Amino acid sequence: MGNDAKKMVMNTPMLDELESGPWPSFITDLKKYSEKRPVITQLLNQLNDSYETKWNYWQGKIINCSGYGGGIIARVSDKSDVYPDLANFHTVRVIEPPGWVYSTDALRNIADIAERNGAGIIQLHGMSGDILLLGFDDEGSLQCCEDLMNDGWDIGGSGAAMRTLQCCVGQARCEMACYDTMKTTKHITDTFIEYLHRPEFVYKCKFKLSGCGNDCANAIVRSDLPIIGTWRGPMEIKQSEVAAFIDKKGLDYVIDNVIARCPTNCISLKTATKEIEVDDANCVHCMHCLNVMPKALSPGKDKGVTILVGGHRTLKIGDTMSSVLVPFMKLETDEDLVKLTDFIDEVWEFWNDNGMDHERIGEFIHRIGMGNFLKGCGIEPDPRMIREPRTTSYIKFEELAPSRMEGEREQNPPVWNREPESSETM
Amino acid sequence: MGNDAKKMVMNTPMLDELESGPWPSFITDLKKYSEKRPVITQLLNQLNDSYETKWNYWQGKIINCSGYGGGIIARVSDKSDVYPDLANFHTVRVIEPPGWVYSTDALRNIADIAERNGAGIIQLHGMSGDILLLGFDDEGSLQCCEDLMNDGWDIGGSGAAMRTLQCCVGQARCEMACYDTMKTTKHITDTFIEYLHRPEFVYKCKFKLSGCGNDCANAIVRSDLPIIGTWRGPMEIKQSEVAAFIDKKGLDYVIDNVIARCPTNCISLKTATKEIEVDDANCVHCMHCLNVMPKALSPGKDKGVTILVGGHRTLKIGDTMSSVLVPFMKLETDEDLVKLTDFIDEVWEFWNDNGMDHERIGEFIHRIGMGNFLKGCGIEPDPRMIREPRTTSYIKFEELAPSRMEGEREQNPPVWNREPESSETM
Amino acid sequence: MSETKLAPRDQGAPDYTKFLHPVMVDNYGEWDYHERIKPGVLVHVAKSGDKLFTVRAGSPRTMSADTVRIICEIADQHCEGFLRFTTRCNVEFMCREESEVEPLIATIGEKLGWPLGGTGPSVSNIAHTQGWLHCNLPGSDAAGSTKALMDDLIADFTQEDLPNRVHISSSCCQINCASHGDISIIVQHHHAPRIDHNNMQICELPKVVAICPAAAIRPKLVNGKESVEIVEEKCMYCGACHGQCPSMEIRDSETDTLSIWVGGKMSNARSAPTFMKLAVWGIPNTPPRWPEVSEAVKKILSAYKETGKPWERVGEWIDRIGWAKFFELTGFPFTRYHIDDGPEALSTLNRSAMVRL
Amino acid sequence: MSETKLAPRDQGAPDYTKFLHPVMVDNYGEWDYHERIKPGVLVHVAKSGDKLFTVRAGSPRTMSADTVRIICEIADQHCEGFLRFTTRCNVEFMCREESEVEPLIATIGEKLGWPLGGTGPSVSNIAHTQGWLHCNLPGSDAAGSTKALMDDLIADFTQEDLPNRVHISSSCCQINCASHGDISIIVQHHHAPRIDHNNMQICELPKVVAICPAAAIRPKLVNGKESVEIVEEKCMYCGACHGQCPSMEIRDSETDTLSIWVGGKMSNARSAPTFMKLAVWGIPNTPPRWPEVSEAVKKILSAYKETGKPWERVGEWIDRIGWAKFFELTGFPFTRYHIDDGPEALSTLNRSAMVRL
Ligand code: SRM
Ligand code: SRM
Ligand code: SRM
Ligand code: SRM
Ligand code: SF4
Ligand code: SF4
Ligand code: SF4
Ligand code: SF4
Ligand code: SF4
Ligand code: SF4
Ligand code: SF4
Ligand code: SF4
Repeated sequence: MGNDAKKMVMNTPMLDELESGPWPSFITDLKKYSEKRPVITQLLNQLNDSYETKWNYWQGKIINCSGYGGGIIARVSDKSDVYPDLANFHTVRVIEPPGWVYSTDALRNIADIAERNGAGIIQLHGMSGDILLLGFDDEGSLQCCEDLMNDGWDIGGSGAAMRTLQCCVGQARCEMACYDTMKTTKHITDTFIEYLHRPEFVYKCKFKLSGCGNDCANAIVRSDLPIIGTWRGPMEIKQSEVAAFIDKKGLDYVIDNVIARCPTNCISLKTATKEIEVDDANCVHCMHCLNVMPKALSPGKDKGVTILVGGHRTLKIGDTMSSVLVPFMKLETDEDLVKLTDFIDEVWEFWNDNGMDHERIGEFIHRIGMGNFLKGCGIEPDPRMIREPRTTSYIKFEELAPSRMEGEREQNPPVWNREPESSETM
Repeated sequence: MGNDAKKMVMNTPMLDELESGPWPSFITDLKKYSEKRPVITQLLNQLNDSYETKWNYWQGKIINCSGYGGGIIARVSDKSDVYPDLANFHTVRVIEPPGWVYSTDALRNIADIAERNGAGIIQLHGMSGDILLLGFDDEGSLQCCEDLMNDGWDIGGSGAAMRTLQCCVGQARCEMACYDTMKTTKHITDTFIEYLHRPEFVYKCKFKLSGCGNDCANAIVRSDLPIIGTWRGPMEIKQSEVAAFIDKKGLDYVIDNVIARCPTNCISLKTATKEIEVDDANCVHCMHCLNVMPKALSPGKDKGVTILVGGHRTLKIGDTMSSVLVPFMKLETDEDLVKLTDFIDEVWEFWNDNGMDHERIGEFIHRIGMGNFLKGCGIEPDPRMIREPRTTSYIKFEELAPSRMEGEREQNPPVWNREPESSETM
Repeated sequence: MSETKLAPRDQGAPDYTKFLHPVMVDNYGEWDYHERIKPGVLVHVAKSGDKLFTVRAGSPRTMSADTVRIICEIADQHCEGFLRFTTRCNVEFMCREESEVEPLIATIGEKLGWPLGGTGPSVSNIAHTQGWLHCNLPGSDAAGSTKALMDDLIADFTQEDLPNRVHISSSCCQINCASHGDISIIVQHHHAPRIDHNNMQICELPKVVAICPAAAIRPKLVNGKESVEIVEEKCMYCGACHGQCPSMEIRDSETDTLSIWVGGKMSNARSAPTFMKLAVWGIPNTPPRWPEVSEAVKKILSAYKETGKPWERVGEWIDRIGWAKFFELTGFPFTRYHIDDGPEALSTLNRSAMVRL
Repeated sequence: MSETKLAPRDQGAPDYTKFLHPVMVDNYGEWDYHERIKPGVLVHVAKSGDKLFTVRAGSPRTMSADTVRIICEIADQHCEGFLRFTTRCNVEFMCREESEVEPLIATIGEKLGWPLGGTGPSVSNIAHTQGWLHCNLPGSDAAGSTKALMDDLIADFTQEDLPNRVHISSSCCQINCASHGDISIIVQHHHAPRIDHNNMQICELPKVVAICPAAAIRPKLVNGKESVEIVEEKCMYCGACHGQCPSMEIRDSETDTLSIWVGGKMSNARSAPTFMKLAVWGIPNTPPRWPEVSEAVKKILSAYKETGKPWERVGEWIDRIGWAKFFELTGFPFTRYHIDDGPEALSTLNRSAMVRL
C-alpha cells in the first residue's frame, strides 16, 4: 500500500506558485500531509512534472472487487520508474449520503479508511456526487472497499451502469422543496443497487434530484433522468408578506423584478391593495417569483415531481438537455416510490433492448425520435412534453399507412375525428 | 391552338357545388367564359373527373422558346383521348410589374394576348409573383411569348434558375417602406435577366423584397435571398401624436400593446408627459410599435436594408428560414444598387461552384456550415448574423491546427488576444 | 412564328413607373401614415397632405380574360385607369377622393360582386396553388377547397374582429407552394411511391436518387433496364421523388389525407418569424367542398378569437396559452406524430421543467 | 483479504437520517423561508419558528484526511457534530443560535482559513475536474487553474454584488465532466489523434469506431495487425476516441488551448435552461496560474456586473443586450468559429430581420 512509500525529496517549483493567494490551496494541504503519507511527495512531483511538460502521465487499467463491475477507477503511472509508488494509484468511488449530509463520526470514518488503505486524499465530492478516495494500490483498493462495506458504506458506479445519484438538500433545509429528494435518492439507489454495481446497460445512466425548478442539483443537463419537484393548483401566497415586501423594496422593484420577469406573465399586481394575483393555470413553476419573495410565496399544497429524460454532455451528438417525460407525478407515499422505480424499469428495458453500445438515453431518443421512444416505453404523448409540435411535414402515420404490399387497408379513423385519448399523467 | 377546340357538353356536377356561396367562384367565371373558349369545357370536365376520382391527369413535358430555358410550364393530359384539346395545355409565366401595379391598358393587353393565343385563363398572380397565363398548346405558347415580348413584357423563370422577383408595394403606397422595393426589384431582374432565362445554377434561386420588417412579401421563408428594409439610429417620433394616441386609446392599452410587446423592452413610457422614449441602440426594427401607432412613429432617417439568406420550403432538410447575411446596407443611389448586384454575384459564384445538384442555398449552408459559407463568399462574420454562438465544442480552428503531417506549425496568435477584426458591414 | 425574332430579348421587368396611380407617383416615398376606414378600405396620407383611398376586394385568383377586362373597366371608371394586386392575390382599387369610395364600392359590387375585406385583423385571401387545374403533382384541389373554405369564412374576411391578421395557405401537395401561414393546409401521403419501371428511362436517375431526403432510393436493374428501388422502412412518403420523376407515383386517391398546420408567421413584428407546426392530421380529402377542413379551421379561429389578445398572431397566441391549452380548446388529439423527428427535433422538445399543471 | 466477504453486499445509499442536524430532523419538510444575513451566512426559518444558521466556506474539494478531521472538529465544536457539503463542493456548517454564528466563523478562520461566501448573487466555488492529478485524459489541470482563478475572483466570492449567481466550471478536456456553467472553461485540441498501432490490441476496436461522432475512424490492417485509421478531413478533434482507447493520443502540449463558454443555465427560473455558448477560444494553456484565463473571465464578469440587471443570469443578460454588445463589451473577437455547425446549427442563426443597428 502507498503507506510504505519511499521517502523522496519534494521538488515542486511550479506547484509552489499555487500556495499563495486567499483561496485554500490543496497543494499546501497535501504537501503538509505528505509527511504522513510519503507517496504524496511522488504524486506532487509527478504533478509538477505535468505542469512543466503540460503532459499527463496516467493511464487507465481495470480492477474490480469480486462480484462488482465498477467503483474503482484504476490508474497506473507512465513514470513509475521514477515514482514507483504511483505504479498503481487508484480512486475508489463511494456512494455519498443523499444531500451530502454527515455526522462528524461518519466523515471521520471515511477519513480513517482512506488513510488506512492508501494515500488519504479525499475529494468532497466528485462531479457525480460520490465521495472520491484517491491513491490506492491494487490491494489497498480492495481492502478499502472491504472496510467501507464493513462500516456500512457502499461503493459507487462506473462503466455502462447506473451511477451514484445526486440530490439537493431539499426538505432537510429548504422551503422550496416539493418532495423528499433524499428519501427518493435512497429509494432509487437501493432498489437498483445491482444496476449500479454490475454494468449491464448499453451505457451509463445518471439520476439527479432537485426539490424544485431552481435545480440546485444541476439535474437537467447532467443526468439522463432528472426528477424535479413541482406542484399543481394554486401557489401559496401570504398577501401580508407581499405588502411588506412592496413596502420594503418599493413598487418599481416589484414590477421590474417580479411581475415583468414572470415567463408567462401570469402574475398581476393590485397596486391599491398591494396584493398579487397568480393565474395558476399558466404558472410554469419556474420558481422565480418565489425566489424573489420567499417569505410571501411558497409552492402549492398539491406537490409532486416532473420527470425528465435525456440529459448528458456532448458525446456524440452535442450537449443534450433533458426534456419532459412525465409532466406530473405524486411522490409522497411508499407506493408512489415503487411506482416510480417500476416506471424507470420500463424505460430502461426499452432503452437497453434497443439502444446501441455507448448510447446514452438522450442519444437514443435523438436517433429514434421522441414519438417512437414514448411508444416503445408505453407512455402517452402529452403536449407538455414539447415546446412546439413538429414543423417537418415528413411523417409516417402508421394508422394511415395500410400495408399496400400485403394488399390490405387499415380502417382506423383519421385523427382529426378521433375520440380524445386519455391524457392523464401518472 | 385551343381556340379551335371542339365543342363538348359541360358536365360538372361536382364543380357545380362550388358555384354557390359568397366567395367569387372561378368555376362560374370559367363556365361562362367557355362560350368564348370551348377548350375550357374540356378543362372543367377533366377537373370534374378529378373531383370524382380524386386523381390528377396532368403530366409534365418540356418546351422552350428558342434561346430560353424556362418560362413555359408544359402540361399534357392523360385523358387526351377524351379531351383532345388538353393534349397540350401549357402555362406561360410572365414577369409581373414590381408591386403588381397596372395601368388598365397594360392589364387589358395581357388579357388580349392570353385570349388570342390560348384558353384565356389568367392567374393574378402565381405564388412566386408571376402573371400566369394558362392553356396554350405548343405553338400557342411560343406565339404568346412572342406577343408578350413585342408588347414589352418578358417571361418568367423555371428550372435551376433565378426566379421572377416579388416585392411589396413599398414606397409607392406605404409609409413604412425603408427603401425602394420596386426599383430594386427591377434592377435585380434586369441585371440578372440572363440567369432568369437560362437555367445555369445548381438549383432555383428566389429573391423577395419587403420594405420593412413586416415583410408583406413573405420574403424570409419563401426566398433564398430576402431583402428587407430597416434603418439605423433614432426612430422618428411625433410626441404630440403619441399623446393623442394615449388620449384616444387609454394608458392601459398603450402599456399592454406597445410597451409590453416590444421584444427588447426598449420603449419607456413617461406617463406624466405622455411621451415615449426609445432606446434606439436596442431597437431591433421589428416594426410593432410603428404598426400600432403609425401616425406617431416612423422609421428613422438613415434607412437601408438587411439582406438575409437561405429561405425555402421543405426539400430536403425541412423548412428553412432565412437568416441575416448583411446586417445593414445602404440602398439609395444607383451605385448602391450596383454594389448589391455585385455582392449577389459573389455569393452565387461560391454557391454554384460548390453546391450540389438540386441544392438551394439554404441547404448548401446547412451542409457546409454558415462559418464556411461566409469564408467562401468572403464575408466577415458578424454577431448579428446569429441568435447565439455555437454550443457544440467540436471545432476545427484552422489557425490553430498546424499541418502536423507536413511537420510545420502555424504561428497565428490565438484569438483571445487578437486585434479585433473590422466589423463594418457593407 | 419567327424563331429568330423570339431569340433572347431579355427585356426584364416591366417599367412599373408607368403603372403607378398618379397620387403614388406624386408621393412616392413620401407617405406619412395610414388608417383603416372600414373593413376593406384603407387610406394612406402623404406628407404633402394627399390621400389615397384603397378598396380591397377578395379575388379567386384564377379568372377569365373577360373578368380581367371587367376589373379594368372599374379602374377606368373610378381609379384613373390604375389598379394593383396584393401578395395574397386580392385586387386593390385606388382613388384620391373619399367621396369616390362609395361609388367605387357600388361599382365593384355590381360588376364583379367580389367581397370587400382582408384588411387589418381579418382573415385575408387564402394563398393557394394550382391543384388539379394545372400541376402534375397534386393530391387535392387547392383552388376549389379555397373557394369552399372562403365561403365558410366570409364573415372573417369582411370583418376586422380577430386579434390580428390571419393568413391562411392551402397547397395541393407536401411541396407546399403556397408556403407558410397562420393556418396552412397540405396534402399528406401514406405510402412509398409505386415505381413504374417501364417508364423509368425518361428521368435522370442520379437526380432522383439524390433528391430523397431519407436516402431511401437505390439504383437497381429491373428486367435489364436501369431503374430504382425504394427502401420501404426509410421512405417517409414525402413525395420529393415524385416531383422529380413522374414514374414514381406517390399519390393514392383512397388514402391521401389533409393535415392542418398552425403558427407560421413571417413578419418580424414583436416576435421572430416562425414555421408552421402540425395541429391536426388525417383529415379526409373530400371534394367538392371539403367540409372537414372548414370545420377544423373554424375550431382554430373561434378559439383564437375568444382567447387571443390584441396583436397576437395565431402562433403568438398559442405560445402564450401553451400547446396543451391549444389542443384542449380545439379538441384536436395530441399524438406522437406531433412530436418532431426532423433534424432539429430535440430543440422542439420541452427542454425545461417549466410545465403548466 | 477475504474475497468472499466482499462479494456483493449491495448495501445502497448511507442512511442519511442519522446524518441530519437535529434542527433539520425536527423541521424536515416544514421550512418556511430563508434570508441571507451576509455573504456566506444564511438563515432558514421553519414553520415551527426554529431557525438554522448556515455558514458556507469555500473548499478546495481535494483534501487530506487530516483536513477532513479539522472540518469535523469545527462541526463538533459548533454544530452538534453535523455538517454538509454543497453541489459546488463548498462546506456548510450549521448552528441553531444566531449567537453561535460569529464564534463559528472565528473557528473556521482559525482552523481552516477558508473564505466565506458563495451565497446569493456571487461567484460560488468553481465546479472542476480531476486534471493531471488523476484522470487519464486531461490536457490541463482543472484543480490548479481553479485555485488560481478563485484567488483572482475572491472578492466576487466573498461579496454579493453581482446581478445574480455566477456558476463557473472548469474541465480538463472537452468531455467536460464539470459540465455547464454561466462561465465554463474547457480544453480544446487541434489535431486528429496520433495512433499507436502497436498498442492497439488492448482496446475494443468496434467500440472505438462506433464512438466517433464524425464517423472518421475506419478499421485498417497495419503490419498485419488489426488497427484503425483516421480520415483527417472528417475528424474534428473531439477526443472521444481517446477516452475509449489510450492508443489514440489526441493531446498536444504545444498546441492544446483553452476556450471559454458562457450562458449555461440549469435553473428554470424566469427562462428555460440553456447550454453554454462559445465566447473566446485559443487561450494559451499556461500553468501554473493560467493568467490569461483569469483575464478573460474578469472581462466577462466586469461587463456583467456593470450592465446586468438584478436577477439576470449571465446568459439572460447577454440575451437582453445582444451578442454583438457582448463581444463589444468584452473585446473578444467574433469569428466564424463562433457560428455553430452542429446538428442544430440552423436554429442558432438569426432567423429574422431583427437586428440592432
Ligand atoms: C471524477 C469525475 C470528475 C471529477 O473530478 O469530479 C469524472 C471523471 C471522469 N469522467 Fe466524467 N467524471 C465525473 C463526472 C462527470 C459528469 C458530471 C455529473 O455526473 O454530473 C459528467 C457530465 C454529465 C454526463 O454524464 O454527461 C461527466 C461526463 C463524462 C463523459 C461524457 C459523457 C457524455 O455522454 O458526453 C465521459 C466520457 C464517456 O462517458 O465516454 C466521462 C468519463 C470520465 C472518465 C472516466 C474518463 C475516461 O473516460 O476514462 C474520468 C475518470 C477520471 C478519474 O481518473 O477519476 N465523463 N463526468 C466525476 C465523477 C466523480 C464521481 O463519481 O462523483
Ligand atoms: C405555380 C406555382 C403555384 C401556384 O399555383 O401559384 C408553383 C407550382 C409548382 N411548383 Fe412551386 N409553385 C409556385 C410557387 C412556389 C413557392 C412560393 C414562392 O415562390 O414564393 C414555393 C415555396 C418557396 C420555395 O421556393 O421554397 C414553391 C416551392 C416549390 C418546390 C419546393 C422547393 C423546396 O426547396 O422545397 C418545388 C419542388 C422542387 O423545387 O423540386 C416546386 C415545384 C413546383 C412545380 C414546378 C411542380 C414540379 O416540380 O413539377 C409546380 C408547377 C405547377 C404548374 O403546373 O404550373 N415548388 N413554389 C407557383 C409559381 C407561380 C409563379 O411563378 O408565380
Ligand atoms: C397590400 C399588402 C402588400 C402588397 O404589396 O401587396 C400589405 C399591405 C399592408 N400591410 Fe402587410 N400587406 C400585405 C401582405 C402581408 C403579408 C404577406 C401575406 O399576407 O402573405 C404579411 C406577413 C404575413 C406573416 O407574418 O406571416 C404582412 C404583414 C403585415 C404586418 C405584420 C402583422 C403582424 O403583427 O405580424 C403589418 C402590420 C400591421 O398589421 O399593422 C402589415 C401592415 C400593412 C399595411 C398597414 C402597411 C401600410 O402602412 O400600408 C398595409 C395595409 C394592410 C391592411 O391590410 O390593413 N402587414 N402583410 C399585402 C396585402 C395582402 C392581402 O391582400 O391581404
Ligand atoms: C446549497 C445548495 C444546494 C445543495 O444541496 O448543495 C443550494 C442552496 C440554495 N439555493 Fe441553489 N443551491 C446550490 C446550488 C445551485 C445550483 C447548482 C450549481 O451551483 O451547480 C443551481 C443551478 C445553477 C444553474 O442554473 O446553472 C442553483 C440555482 C439556484 C437558484 C436559481 C438562480 C437563478 O435565478 O437562475 C436559486 C434561487 C435564488 O437564487 O434565489 C437558488 C436558491 C437556493 C437557496 C436560496 C434555496 C433555499 O431556499 O434554501 C439556497 C441557498 C442559496 C444561496 O447560496 O444563497 N439556487 N443552486 C447549492 C449550493 C452550491 C454552492 O455551494 O454554491
Ligand atoms: S433545488 Fe429547490 S428545493 Fe432543492 S435546494 Fe434548490 S431551491 Fe431548495
Ligand atoms: S413561479 Fe414562475 S411562472 Fe409561476 S408565477 Fe412565479 S414567476 Fe410566474
Ligand atoms: S413590408 Fe413594410 S413597407 Fe412593405 S407594404 Fe408591408 S408594411 Fe409597407
Ligand atoms: S420597432 Fe420593435 S424593437 Fe423597435 S422599439 Fe418598436 S417594438 Fe421595440
Ligand atoms: S403544392 Fe404541389 S401540387 Fe400544388 S402546385 Fe405546388 S407542386 Fe404542384
Ligand atoms: S417519397 Fe420521399 S422519402 Fe420516399 S422515396 Fe420518395 S423522396 Fe424518398
Ligand atoms: S474533463 Fe476530461 S480529463 Fe477532466 S476528469 Fe473529465 S474526462 Fe478526465
Ligand atoms: S478525435 Fe473525435 S472526430 Fe477525431 S477520430 Fe477521434 S472521435 Fe473521431
